[in-house]
Amino acid sequence: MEAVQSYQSTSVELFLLIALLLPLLSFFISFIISEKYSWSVPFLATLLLIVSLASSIYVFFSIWKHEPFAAHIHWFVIGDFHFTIGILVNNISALMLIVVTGISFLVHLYSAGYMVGDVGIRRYFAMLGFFTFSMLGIILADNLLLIFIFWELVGFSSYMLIGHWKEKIEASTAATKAFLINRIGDVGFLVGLMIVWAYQSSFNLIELNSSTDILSWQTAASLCIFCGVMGKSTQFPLLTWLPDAMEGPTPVSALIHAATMVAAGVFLLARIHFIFTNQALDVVIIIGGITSLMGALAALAQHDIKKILAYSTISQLGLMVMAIGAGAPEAAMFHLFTHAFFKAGLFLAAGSIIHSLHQAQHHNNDHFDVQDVRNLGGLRKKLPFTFLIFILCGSALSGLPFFTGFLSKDAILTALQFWKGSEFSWRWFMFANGFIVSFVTVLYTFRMIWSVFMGDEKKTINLSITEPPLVMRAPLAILGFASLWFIVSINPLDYSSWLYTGLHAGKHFHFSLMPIISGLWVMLAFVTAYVIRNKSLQSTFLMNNFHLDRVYDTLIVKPTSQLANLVDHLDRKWIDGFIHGTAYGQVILAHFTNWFDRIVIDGSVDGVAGVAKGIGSLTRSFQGGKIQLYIFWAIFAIIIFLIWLII
Amino acid sequence: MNLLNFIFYFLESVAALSAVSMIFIRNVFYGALLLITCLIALAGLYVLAFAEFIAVTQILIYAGGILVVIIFGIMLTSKISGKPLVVEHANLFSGTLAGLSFLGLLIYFLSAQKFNVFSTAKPLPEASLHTFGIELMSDFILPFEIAGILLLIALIGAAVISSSIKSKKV
Amino acid sequence: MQQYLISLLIFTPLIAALLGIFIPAKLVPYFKALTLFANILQVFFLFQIFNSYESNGTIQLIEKQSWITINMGSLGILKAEYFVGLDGLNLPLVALSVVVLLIATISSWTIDKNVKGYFLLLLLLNAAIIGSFTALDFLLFYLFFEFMLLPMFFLIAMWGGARREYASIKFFLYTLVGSIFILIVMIALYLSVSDPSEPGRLVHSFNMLNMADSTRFISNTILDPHNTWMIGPFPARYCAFLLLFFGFAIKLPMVPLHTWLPDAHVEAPTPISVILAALLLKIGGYGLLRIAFPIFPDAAMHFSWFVGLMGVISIIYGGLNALACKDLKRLIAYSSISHMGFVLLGLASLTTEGVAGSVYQMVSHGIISAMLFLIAGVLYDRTHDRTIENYSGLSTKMQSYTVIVVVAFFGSMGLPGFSGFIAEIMVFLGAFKSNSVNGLLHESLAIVATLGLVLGAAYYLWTLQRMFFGPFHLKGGILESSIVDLNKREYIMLIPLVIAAIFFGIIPQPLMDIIDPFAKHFSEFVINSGKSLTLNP
Amino acid sequence: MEILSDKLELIRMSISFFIPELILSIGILLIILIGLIKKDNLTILSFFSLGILVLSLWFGIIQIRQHVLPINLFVGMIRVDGFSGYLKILIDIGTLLTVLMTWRKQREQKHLPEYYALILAVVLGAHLLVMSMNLIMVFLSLELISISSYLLAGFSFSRKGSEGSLKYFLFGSVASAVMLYGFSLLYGLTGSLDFSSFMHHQMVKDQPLFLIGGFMALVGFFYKIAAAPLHPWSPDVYEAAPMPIVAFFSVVPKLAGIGILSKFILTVNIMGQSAYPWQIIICIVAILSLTVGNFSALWQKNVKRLMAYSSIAQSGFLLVGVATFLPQGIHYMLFYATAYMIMNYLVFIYLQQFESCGMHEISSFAGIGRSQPLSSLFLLIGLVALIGLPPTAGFMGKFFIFSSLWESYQLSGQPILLWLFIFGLLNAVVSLFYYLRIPYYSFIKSGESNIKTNILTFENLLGLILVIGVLYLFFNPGLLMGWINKINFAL
Amino acid sequence: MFPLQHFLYLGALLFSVGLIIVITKRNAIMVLLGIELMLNASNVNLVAFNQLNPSALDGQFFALFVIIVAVSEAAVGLALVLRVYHDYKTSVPDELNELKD
Repeated sequence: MEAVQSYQSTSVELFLLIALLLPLLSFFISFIISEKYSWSVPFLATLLLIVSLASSIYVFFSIWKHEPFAAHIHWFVIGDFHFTIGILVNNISALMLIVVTGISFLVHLYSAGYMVGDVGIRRYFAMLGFFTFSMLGIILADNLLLIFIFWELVGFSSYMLIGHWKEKIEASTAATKAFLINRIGDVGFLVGLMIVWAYQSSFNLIELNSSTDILSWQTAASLCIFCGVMGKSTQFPLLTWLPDAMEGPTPVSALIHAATMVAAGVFLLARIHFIFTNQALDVVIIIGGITSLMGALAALAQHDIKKILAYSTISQLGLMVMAIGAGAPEAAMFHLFTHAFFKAGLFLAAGSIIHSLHQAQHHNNDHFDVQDVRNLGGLRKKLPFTFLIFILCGSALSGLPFFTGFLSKDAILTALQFWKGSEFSWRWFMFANGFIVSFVTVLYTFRMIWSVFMGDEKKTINLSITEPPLVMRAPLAILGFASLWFIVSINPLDYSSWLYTGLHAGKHFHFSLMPIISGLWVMLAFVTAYVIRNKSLQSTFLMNNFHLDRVYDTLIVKPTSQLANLVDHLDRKWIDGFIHGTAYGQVILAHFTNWFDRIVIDGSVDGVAGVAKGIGSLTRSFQGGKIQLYIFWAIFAIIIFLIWLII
Repeated sequence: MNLLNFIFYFLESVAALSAVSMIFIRNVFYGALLLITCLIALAGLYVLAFAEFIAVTQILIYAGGILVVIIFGIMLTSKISGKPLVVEHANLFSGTLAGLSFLGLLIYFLSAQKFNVFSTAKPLPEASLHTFGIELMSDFILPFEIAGILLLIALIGAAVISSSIKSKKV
Repeated sequence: MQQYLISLLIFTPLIAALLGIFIPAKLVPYFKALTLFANILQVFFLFQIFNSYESNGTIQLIEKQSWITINMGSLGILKAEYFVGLDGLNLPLVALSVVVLLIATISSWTIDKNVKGYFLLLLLLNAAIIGSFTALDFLLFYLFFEFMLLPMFFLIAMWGGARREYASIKFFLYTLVGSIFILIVMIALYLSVSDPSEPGRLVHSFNMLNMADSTRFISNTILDPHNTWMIGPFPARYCAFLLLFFGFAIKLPMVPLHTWLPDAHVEAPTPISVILAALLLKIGGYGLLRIAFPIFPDAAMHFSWFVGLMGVISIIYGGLNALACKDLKRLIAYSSISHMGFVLLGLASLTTEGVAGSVYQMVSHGIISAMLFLIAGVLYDRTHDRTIENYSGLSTKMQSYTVIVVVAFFGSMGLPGFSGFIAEIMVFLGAFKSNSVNGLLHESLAIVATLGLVLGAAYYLWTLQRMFFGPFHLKGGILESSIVDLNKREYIMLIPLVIAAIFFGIIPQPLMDIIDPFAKHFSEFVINSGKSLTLNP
Repeated sequence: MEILSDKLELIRMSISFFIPELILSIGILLIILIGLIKKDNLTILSFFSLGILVLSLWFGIIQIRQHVLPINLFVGMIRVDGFSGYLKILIDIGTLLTVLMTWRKQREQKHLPEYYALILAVVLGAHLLVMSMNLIMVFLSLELISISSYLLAGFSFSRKGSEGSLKYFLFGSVASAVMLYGFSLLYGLTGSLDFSSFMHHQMVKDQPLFLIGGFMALVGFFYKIAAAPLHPWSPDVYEAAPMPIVAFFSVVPKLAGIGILSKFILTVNIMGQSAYPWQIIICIVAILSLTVGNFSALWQKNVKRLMAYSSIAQSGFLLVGVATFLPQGIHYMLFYATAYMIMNYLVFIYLQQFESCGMHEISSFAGIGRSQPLSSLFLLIGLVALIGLPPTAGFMGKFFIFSSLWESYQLSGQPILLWLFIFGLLNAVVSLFYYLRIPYYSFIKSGESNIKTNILTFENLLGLILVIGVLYLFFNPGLLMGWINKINFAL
Repeated sequence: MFPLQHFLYLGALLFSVGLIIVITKRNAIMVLLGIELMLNASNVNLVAFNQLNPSALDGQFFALFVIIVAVSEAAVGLALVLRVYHDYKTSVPDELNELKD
């Protein structure tokens, strides 16, 4: 991070506060507004978000490539320590500010159409506003404690939004799972905070950054904080909640579970990159690598359109984390930026498919799972606009040249290339992993688009499907547009553009062959995908995929594993199983402690009572009503006394 | 002295034997008679211990008073039920254990004990009764009076207790 | 009035109770009004207290009247005083008490059985609670401390649920054992210290501040720190500290001395559960902070690892148990155990953050647990069933209620923005830092304790999921018509608590201002005098 | 015979310090006479015995106010001092309350004149016992108490009454025979019946027979205060006796016994120079009494038996005061004795009231908390005081006693004192179980009770006074302790 | 003067025998007799010990009062036995067990 100098800039401060607080205001308004006026909520919320977005843009332009902005106020004091609330805006956070408010605005707009008629619409928009606020909080906060606070709050809003359709049991289960797994990560984050506090007595990022020498606690602290990132950014092994989180409304998936919240982990890693030691970074990149590969492979085997996207998100996040681990936070942030748009676009487009199909189903009283790609096909005629967006964003995701994804992926691959060094080591696997992932990405993206839009119509053939309304199409259009290369770089083959230089002011690594190699690689993947498509049509695609996954599984995750299963299965059976297992274990343990409580502790209390009664029955057993025995016992006691006293 | 010694040991063994045999007899009436024997022997011992007044009182009150009452009691309590006067033993083991251990304990320590003689002055037999009277009315006036009240209370109490029997019978 | 504010606070309910005796039992509304009036008066006095209180780490608004003075001949003079005062430790707790008691009174509005007895006992309990928080004389404290038992016993036993008798006896038994432990130490203590108030004479006073001054111990008494009196193989001061610790830990309650709590909570009527959780448990923590630690700083330092360990065990164990609970109130009761473990952990760290977090946690838990029990009570009032499994999808029928439940649950699991978060994070920071600052607690304690957060999330979310989400249906013969949303009275009870929980979560400064001087002084005092006593025995 | 005339002069002078006892003696005679003459006028009898007790109390108070220094009376047979004077006052007050309790059901009490005469005889014996300085006097007054008590125990004139009476008699006789044997040994060893002179016989202090004699003598006192292991008579006797008598037994003979016990134990201890662990004996007996009393009471269903065990346990607490072997401990013991008397009578007054409604078993108390709230409340206060919870005199009493015990431990370092300390205090927890069973039934269990509610009864008035006493002694123990502290407890 | 110890042994014997009788005999009157024996044991002691200090008659007086007390006890005891006999038709102490725990 750059040397930071705080200065007073009232306008920046003002607009920052507007950008930050308007979503909160939206939360309150949506929450308070009465049932009768609930129709006004989408408008009000969207309006507020526009203003917020506008302020963000203003802030972005005042900050971008300028001095960072910092300000803080006292929060509370304990002993000699001051806890502060503060804002620190540098290039990274300014960029994120745009991403968050921008996508949030688009999602608000989209939701106005998507969620129309939902009974919980006020709650929905309230939580969207609250989420945006919390997310902005993470981005702007100048100290770790504050980041942690907002970190948890986004978890909370994510919980509320995943469980928005609370009558659906799957939704509430998924929400619980999401929050719990996040909490596990957050606990790690908390431990990290404790370590930082114990050794530095400060949470302020600027102060933490000011000590230059690498300290021993940093590895532990950074790894602990990375645990938080694992939870939020769905890194291995805490990645299972995200596919389930797709039970939430699709715009929510777009905003939270694709574009912003899950990327918050990556953002945090970039923001506190200075804490990470080399050892810690090694762990980070390994985790990232595993995650990206697993996500990509799992995505191949999915049938649910949203789950494919979810696994894809996991995979992409893994890539970003790898970039961080490779010491290139700027590459990670770059990919984060591009990914946010194209993935949000994909989700929203998927949402519009679902929306349209649902409406059509509603007309025809037909019921099948509209999210299952096996039920879909040939929709390109009925939903041409959506198809277009899918193509645009999907290409970006696949990393085809002339799309943003290509540039950002290049940046990451380049970073990996430099990071791996010239000597062969384990690092090379990571580098290879990057390529494999990008290869697989193409496969599943292509498969998804193909099976949804190409071929013949299947169950949808009798439905009269129409494109979604304008409020939904507009955001799609914007996002599709934002997937094109010129948004981030004029030169479609060179990522080091205005954005990248803003993220990283120093000298850029360049490996001039990389765009070409990666372009060719992607094309190869594309061809492969196309070839495999035929096989898939012959319904052996899935089986092939199984074999493929098995190979990767034996190569990377568990060489000794004889259980050849899908990564999907691996995911479910092992990790979910593990988490379930621990959950069951916990429940069993809980039951055990409960039993222990009742039997042993209560029992011992009752036992004490029993002993008391026992003593009582002993002492009263001399009280049988026979006077001569009384006398005998008394005399006996006297004799015992006397003998004891004298001897 | 020889004769006196003989009398002393004779009386002592009479007292001891009659007492011990009280344990073994099974007839209450005999028990009462044995007690009388024992008490009379004790009275004799008291004489030998220069306590003539106590000896006399012992014979008068115990032999003449208490035991008559007790015998009456025996008669009364056996008459109604018509049962023989046989007395069973209960708690034989525990009772014997308690008594014998007490006995052992006491004998052991009594024999080990050296008692101090506090004054060597011999009592004057002829003045004894006189002194007794005077002391009773001076030093021991309070116990004397209290003993009177005690007897009164016992009398009244016994009367009330037994009168209630009558009243119930009627 | 200024100098009698605390007395007014204590005696208002007593006077009200006295008046209440003469009101015929038939006039039911009068008792409610009387109690409410007393509570409102207390709130008024509380405001006055805040007006005249200055946060500077000293004890203020002191009232001191001689109470018992007995010449004990060669043993000196026994002197007990009516000695009350407020500092950063007990002012927040007193304020909490006044508010919670007011809410408990409102919550008691539905009591219809033997109203006179109920409200009179409630008033007595009120006075006893405020009294034990303000007393600075050990004997006075003990008086109030024990005086809480009987009203509480009867309130549980007469107005409680099905197994109320068992629960009340258990409550009484446990707490009495604890208070006997305290009594044992109290007797030993007052005979070991001398009060300088009357020079030239040996005065044994119960002044707690005096007891905390190690120079006041009479030389060669058993508890004299400069004397190494052993009881068996243990130093006498350690034994005394442990007795005090266990005495208060029962009240706290600490695992494994906690089993009275779930039973008492489950069986007690709602207002009583509220008081029990929000206030009575705090007296345990208060006792540790006020009595056990300052008076035996050397032993406190020696055993702080143990205290911390027990805190962590409570946190984890309570959480695990809550996970297995089928009864809503029982679940909340176990969560209380878990949360009170944080008090122990923070206290054991003896760092400013830890201690401040500890006190903050007491206040925060007071607010949140009151809310939780009121919530359980709301449901119980409607259906007379608290079995979690018998409900599903309540959120569709009781929307406002669900909102409050979500707020309370998330508040209780320590979500940022609620008071519990501030408290818990302070405790964690303090506990973790302890090793590097004073070497008392190992870092692993704090780390293990964080599992409590996960557990907390687990049981609350699971409960939410089971009871409030999913499709609406009921089991166990609950009538659907009984499921209605909150009424006005319930809003009045709940909303202030919600606001308080959020306010203290976002703006901790006002409360921290009061607590901080105390926490700083406390941790320094215990560490310094503990060290000096251990170094020169 | 100058010596004799001196003695007579002394005796004559003694009379003026003997007024309370004289009044009692004359009262006994007069009441028998009145009983003969006016058999049917029961109220006069009650009034008369009340009058006698009030007079005795009055003179007792005058005595204690006038004579601070101990005076030996009747040639050293008894001694008037503050300690005995104080106990005498307690005894008189206790008896007064007994008479008041009897008054309420005098119609049901047969043989009322004899009944009062016997009560007064017990009081006389108790007075003499606490003043005794001579083994003869101890024996006689103890027997006076005992024999009267045997008779009183049977005054319900029922089957159970006679059974209890006989059992009491048999047990008591054996105990007093053992005590007497102990006396005889002590006499033999010291050559003196005046037990305050024991401490001049330094040579006996380490002789085993002295220990045997002393302990056997103590047996008689333990029996009198119903301390374990000499307690088994008391539940049976209490169950059999009429309620006022039970109350009376649990206070008056006990106070007298503990009075003589504390005098006696300090003399056999010979100012701490005795080679034998007298302190430990008392401690063990205290522990035993607490255990037996409290734990056995857990099982009881009958109210009177419950109170019998309670009184055994309370003897244990009184013994704790003695076990300190400190003057202050004795003072605190007196305080506790006062508190004990008040709270015990408070309980018994109401037990009698409820007994007259046919409640003998604890379970029959169910529901009376509703029908008779005030009485139940007062009963509750009494029981709470017996447990020793604040804010009652019972707490203060225990608190003081255990304070002095701690001090004693601090001085001597005897571990048994510490055990007694902890064990004694924890016994309160056990006692909680059974003491609270009555209020538990009356308030918490619902039951049928169709007793009419009447607040303005004589019992409630009396109860109110005692409740005030119980509370006052908590809130201002200084007043009473001030009086007690003026007592110079020295032999 | 006869050996003091012999008196004392006799006293101890009487005491123990009295005790045995009290505990073992299943007849109230017999028990009473045992009690009398125990009292007399003390009397023997008292009289014997009085020989150690013949100038004072303390022991003898004590013995005298013991006899008086014994009389009262016997009277009361017999009255009680009669009463119990009347109520229970038995004079076996063991058979009186209406009063027990």
